[in-house]
Amino acid sequence: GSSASTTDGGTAPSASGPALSGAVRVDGSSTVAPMSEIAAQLFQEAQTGVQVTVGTSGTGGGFEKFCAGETDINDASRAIKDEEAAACEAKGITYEEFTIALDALTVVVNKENTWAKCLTVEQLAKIWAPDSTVNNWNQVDPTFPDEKLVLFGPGTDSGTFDYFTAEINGEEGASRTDFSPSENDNITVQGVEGSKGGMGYFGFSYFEENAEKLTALEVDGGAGCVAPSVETAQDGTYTPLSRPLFIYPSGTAIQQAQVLGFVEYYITNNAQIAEEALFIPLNDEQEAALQAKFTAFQAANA
Amino acid sequence: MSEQTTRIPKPAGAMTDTPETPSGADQPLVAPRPTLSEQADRVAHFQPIIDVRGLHVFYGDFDAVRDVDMSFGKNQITAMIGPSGCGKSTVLRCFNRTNDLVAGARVEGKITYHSQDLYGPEVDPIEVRRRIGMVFQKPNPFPKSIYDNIAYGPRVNKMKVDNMDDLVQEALERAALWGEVKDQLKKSALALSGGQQQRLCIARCIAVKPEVILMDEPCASLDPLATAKIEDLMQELARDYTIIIVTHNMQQAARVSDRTSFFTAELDEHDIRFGRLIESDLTSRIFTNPSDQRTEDYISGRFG
Amino acid sequence: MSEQTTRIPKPAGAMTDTPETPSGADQPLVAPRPTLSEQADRVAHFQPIIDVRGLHVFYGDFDAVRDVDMSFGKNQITAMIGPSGCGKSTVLRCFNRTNDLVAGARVEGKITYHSQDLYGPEVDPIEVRRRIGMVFQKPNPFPKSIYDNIAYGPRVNKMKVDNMDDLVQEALERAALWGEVKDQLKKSALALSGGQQQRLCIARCIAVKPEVILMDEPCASLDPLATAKIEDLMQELARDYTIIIVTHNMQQAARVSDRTSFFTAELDEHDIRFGRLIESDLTSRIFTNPSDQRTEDYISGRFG
Amino acid sequence: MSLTQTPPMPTRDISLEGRGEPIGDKIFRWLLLTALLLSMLFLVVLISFLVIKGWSRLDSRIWTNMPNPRRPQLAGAQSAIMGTIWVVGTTAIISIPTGIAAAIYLEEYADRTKRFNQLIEVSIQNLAAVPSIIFGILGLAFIARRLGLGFTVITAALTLSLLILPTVIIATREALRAVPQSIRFGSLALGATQWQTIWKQVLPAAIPGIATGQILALSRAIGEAAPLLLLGGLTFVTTNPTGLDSAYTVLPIQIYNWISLPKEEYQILAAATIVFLLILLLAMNAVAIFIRNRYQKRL
Amino acid sequence: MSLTQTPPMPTRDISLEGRGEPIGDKIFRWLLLTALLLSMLFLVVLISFLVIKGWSRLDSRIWTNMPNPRRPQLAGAQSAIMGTIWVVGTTAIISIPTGIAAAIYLEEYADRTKRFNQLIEVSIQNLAAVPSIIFGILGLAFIARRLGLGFTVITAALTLSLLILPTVIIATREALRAVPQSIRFGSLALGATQWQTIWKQVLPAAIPGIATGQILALSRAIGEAAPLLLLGGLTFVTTNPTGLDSAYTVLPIQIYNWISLPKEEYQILAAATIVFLLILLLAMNAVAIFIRNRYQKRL
Ligand SMILES: Nc1ncnc2c1ncn2[C@@H]1O[C@H](COP(=O)(O)OP(=O)(O)OP(=O)(O)O)[C@@H](O)[C@H]1O
Ligand SMILES: Nc1ncnc2c1ncn2[C@@H]1O[C@H](COP(=O)(O)OP(=O)(O)OP(=O)(O)O)[C@@H](O)[C@H]1O
Ligand SMILES: [Mg+2]
Ligand SMILES: [Mg+2]
Repeated sequence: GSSASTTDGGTAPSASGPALSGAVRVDGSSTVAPMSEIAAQLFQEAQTGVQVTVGTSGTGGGFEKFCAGETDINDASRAIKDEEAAACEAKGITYEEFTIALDALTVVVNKENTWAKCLTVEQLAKIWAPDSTVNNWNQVDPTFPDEKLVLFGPGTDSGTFDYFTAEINGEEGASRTDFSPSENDNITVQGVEGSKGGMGYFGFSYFEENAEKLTALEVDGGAGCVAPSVETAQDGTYTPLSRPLFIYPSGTAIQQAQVLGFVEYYITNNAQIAEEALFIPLNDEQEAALQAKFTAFQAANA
Repeated sequence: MSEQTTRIPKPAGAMTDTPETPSGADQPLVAPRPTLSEQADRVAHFQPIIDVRGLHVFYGDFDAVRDVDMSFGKNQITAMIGPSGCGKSTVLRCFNRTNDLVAGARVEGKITYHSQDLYGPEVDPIEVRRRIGMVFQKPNPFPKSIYDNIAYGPRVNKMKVDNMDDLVQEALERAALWGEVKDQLKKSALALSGGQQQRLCIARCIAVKPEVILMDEPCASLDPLATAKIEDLMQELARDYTIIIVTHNMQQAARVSDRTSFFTAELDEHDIRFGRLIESDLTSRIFTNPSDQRTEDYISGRFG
Repeated sequence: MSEQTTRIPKPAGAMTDTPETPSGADQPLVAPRPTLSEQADRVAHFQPIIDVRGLHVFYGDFDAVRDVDMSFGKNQITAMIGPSGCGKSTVLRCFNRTNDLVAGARVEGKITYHSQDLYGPEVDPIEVRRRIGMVFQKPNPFPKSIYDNIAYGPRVNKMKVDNMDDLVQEALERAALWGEVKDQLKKSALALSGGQQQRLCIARCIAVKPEVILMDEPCASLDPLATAKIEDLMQELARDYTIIIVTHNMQQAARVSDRTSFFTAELDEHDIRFGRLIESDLTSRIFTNPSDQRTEDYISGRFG
Repeated sequence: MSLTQTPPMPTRDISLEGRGEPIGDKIFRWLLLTALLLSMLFLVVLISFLVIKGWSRLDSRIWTNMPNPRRPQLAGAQSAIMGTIWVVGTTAIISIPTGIAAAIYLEEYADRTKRFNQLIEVSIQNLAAVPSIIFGILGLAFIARRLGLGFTVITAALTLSLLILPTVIIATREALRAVPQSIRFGSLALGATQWQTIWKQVLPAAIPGIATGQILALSRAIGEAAPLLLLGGLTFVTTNPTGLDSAYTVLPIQIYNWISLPKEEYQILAAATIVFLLILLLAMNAVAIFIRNRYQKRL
Repeated sequence: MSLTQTPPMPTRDISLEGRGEPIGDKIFRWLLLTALLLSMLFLVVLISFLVIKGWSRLDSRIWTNMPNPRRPQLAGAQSAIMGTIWVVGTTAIISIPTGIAAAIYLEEYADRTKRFNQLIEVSIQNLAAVPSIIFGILGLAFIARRLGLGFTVITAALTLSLLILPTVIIATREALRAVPQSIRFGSLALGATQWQTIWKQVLPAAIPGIATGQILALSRAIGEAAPLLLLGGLTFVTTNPTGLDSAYTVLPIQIYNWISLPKEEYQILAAATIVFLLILLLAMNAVAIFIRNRYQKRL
């Protein structure tokens, strides 16, 4: 059966060049996977002879396979770690890091929460610290009403958790544990939606999809309150919670025409792909850097 | 041999042609039996305890036994005889509602016990089985110790028992098993031989003191000595209990029973074999002067 | 009755005291049997086919049957009698190595068949069972159709059979079951009555034409008519086959067998009951003039 | 108390109504029924919730369309369906014959008094208790990496086979043990070899039990997601497997993936796919029950 | 061919050596043994690999220390061990009595000719085939959310109970069915009520089979990771559960997490924890086997 249809929504930008064939194996972060899947689908519509597969072993699990030569491209929601880089080197796998989109980690509260509009990083840190005793909104700010604070968050395996804890609490993985964690961000959506004093955080796409159910808080990273949005993420004012998302193509794999074709397609069309996946496209500066980096990578692995 | 006392023959009219005594043996044969007057009494005072009218038993759609009318006398021993497959076991199972437990079996017609409909809506089958015990054709001891096999019935019936050990011993003695197992009451009943197992099942049944005891070929797996003991036991039990026994052994029927019912299997118009009752009468009459030719054929075909 | 012909009595010397004919019945009793001379022949020409020396059978550590010496004559019918639990089944199972299949059972001593050690290292138990068939105490039909129950043996033995239908019919006829099941050969054997099932098992055994047939109380669940047919069948089979039968029915032993072995159970010095052979002799002698007092006690205790 | 002296029942008390079913018994019977109905009810409510949620999306798109990350209304699970069929089919081909064979050996041939066989017996019992995720880890280390079979259908099938093998063996042995010993005796006494006895008597009689065991084991295999996540069970494949060395995904992983996407349409699609998966399992069971009845009728 | 005319065996051919075991039979027997040994071998190799890898780290730290994402040499699985005990213990308390009760009702009381009971019978068969991940999804929607029990021990236990209930019921029914009908008849004929018959005869005789079934079902529960991932069974919990409303993690999830961390020390720790988990399961099985033997001896 064929599902590839472009009758509604945007049309697929066509891939240039001759007809390709073969397999492209993508694995890694489940956060980035939706973009890779969209890229894969669009690319396959143009290059019907190529089979692109996308797995979601997680950023770390993906790197393990990537550095064993078992995949061609790794999706990552954080930069490669030293140990992972060492593993790749040991196997003679070369790679390049490409930032293909941005994400704005969004702190959300219930629609009925009329008191909290903006929190500082310090306030967030106080709430989420490993030894935190904050259980009521009025402990966050005495002007806030007496409302029980109910916390939701991502699973501790996720890149989102790592990034949030690193930026807010200053150490990766350092977080209080008495919140309702879930590997599935839809659960956090439902949780915050269902409790007046609820608070949670996740990637921007989940907020965009559920904007009518939840309120996103502004975050004050020291330079005033900034709401998460495409613009604030792109211009770098939504700090510290906007983050880059990466793909890591293998230098060896890129020598296969279909892998090169796919990466080229992915990078050329990154803005459309990011939008479709509800992520934030790169700003012009980042876009230019990306294209330049890709040209260099291509040349190095010709 | 020396322990055995003279066998008291059955009433003269009843048994004239049964070869109770082999021509060459001049020795008494079996253990003591009730006196002549006792047995004659039983025969004389027929007091119906179970009464069957228009009984049909179905297995699914198959009408296996058809239109049976018969009566069983209180404190009598009634034998049911007939060729294999004629439905003796099937009919017997109706009397304590064991057929309720056979998948697909259905009973039609009326069976009364002390004038109460055994299949009446208010009747509790548990109560029926408590009063009408059963010994099965294949020995079916519980996978427990010998002792627990016997003690089980009194326990579940919450009988008042002063000394369970005595009760167990008595039941085993009366089933002629005590001597063989008295030192191994804690042994599993499954380790006994087939014959020993069957005697255990009889002992188990006696231990709950039912009013009626149904026996489906209880001696089929017993040796002659044990059979003799069981037959004597039946005579003794007949003082207090009503006994209905299915047997293939016509000599046994003649020896132990007061009345005999003869069943046979016939073909109906659709060539389906079904069981039916031919006649019920005093054992003496069935074995000397049956009123039906088929009975005579069956009896004389082997009897002796 | 009219179909039945006169019963030919056993040789005069052998059977004088068996009450073959009830005093009151002036009718012939059973179906045709081999002629007098035939049976006398069998008795006269004792040609050992199975020979047992110093047999012990253990169940785990329990020495259940001890020091049995006996011989079985070719084309003879030998009966094994004795009280329940004396080890008749246990010994019988040794002859076709069925004890190999009983967990914990162990055979010591020597059993030869046509002078070959049945338990020799080169002997194939399959081959033994192919030649020495067995009918068990509890009917054990396969959960298949009646037809398939019979055809199973010939098929697994890869016997050359011209017409399996004929073979099935013949086996069923000879086991006196054909009339009852001829229209329902495809019916499950499990739906038969106990007696019908046992006759089916006999038919199944006959169908593979073994040289020796072991029967463990084969008639325990049969009615008298079927029993008579089986007994006649045994006489007929004795022309070609050797038959060893365990029975509780001493009349049956006296009627059908040429030789009889009497077993009993005794207590050893540790008060453990074990089975032993008391004597083996011509059936006529066992039943008239046994050489051992224990045999006489047992025989006279019931025989007649 | 003496059996001989006391008449068993006073003659006047001849009521058969007894005390009816004792009150304790009645309570227990109701407790049993309550347990049954409660558990059934709970399960039925849960399932019907899914059916209601997924009903509108339960159409041919599920099996004719491939996953579509852009347009949920065009998305389907064809590759996952075919992947499940390939993986579980291969698993069945590997594990059922092996498991039944091993069970027959243990039950019918092995001498249970021997240490070696007792050891194997205990091992199997214990292996049945090893969590599936551990099989995933082992499958990754050995089958995918050391044997070099990669993240393919055959790797998944071999791992799942090892996973369900103990269950298959145990269930088959139970079924074989339920065949009465007298049937084996009867067959052997007719001169049948042990193999003939097993093949023509024991196995046919045990088929219903064996079939039940296989259904349970295979349905476990179909539902396993955890080990396959480690073994390359992907979330986005738009081609069906073409051989044992193909990349694959399976239904539980596809469903799991959809469940965690932000768009509500994917939630509905997930519910519809669950219902489809349940129907698939139901059909499998129906086939097994049919086979079982056929065999039982032949008796 | 006639049975009467042909003597059964020519007298001269009296060799008992026969053809020995037919060559076909022999081959089959060897095939069976090979299947058994091969599958055992495979499994044993896999397990010993784990033991070798994890041996050096298999010490008291596993049960005295909490997870530590920064210092692998200080990390342990205490919270996961306690979480597993809490979750599976609660599951056992909920599902075993319920499952056995339902099975007894179905096997001993229900009239199998009634439509309603047939329906239940088929439903249970089918429910046993529902993948665990679907129970996770349902547990999330209903037990965690609608019943408001949150991501707690009790939610996990209820979900796992529903998950294993069909298995428990089916295994128990098989065990009950294996008890010969004649024992029930014997007991009822003595005037025992049905409940007495079940309680004093059928259940004791069925205990070995029931115990085997429970072991299999509970070991499945211990190994389940997929549904618990949805139900808040996460890896970074540094306190032990204190009640049914506590947060928790379980061993398979903890292991899964460590396996995917880049540092080699965590891989070794994972192997050690797997060995620990296997020892735990082994001990459970040993207890069950002990109970079984005790009951069988009482016969
Ligand atoms: N459970 C059953 N299901 C179906 N048919 C049955 C069942 N039990 C018995 N029958 C059939 O009912 C008829 C009577 O059987 P029954 O066992 O009552 O005979 P019987 O007189 O006791 O025979 P036997 O002397 O051999 O024990 C037979 O045709 C038998 O096949
Ligand atoms: N499988 C077995 N395991 C242990 N002991 C057994 C086994 N089979 C029989 N026995 C014992 O061996 C002895 C002989 O039993 P066997 O069944 O051979 O007696 P039998 O003479 O055939 O009795 P019956 O006439 O009652 O059939 C008995 O004490 C019995 O308890
Ligand atoms: Mg009967
Ligand atoms: Mg015997």
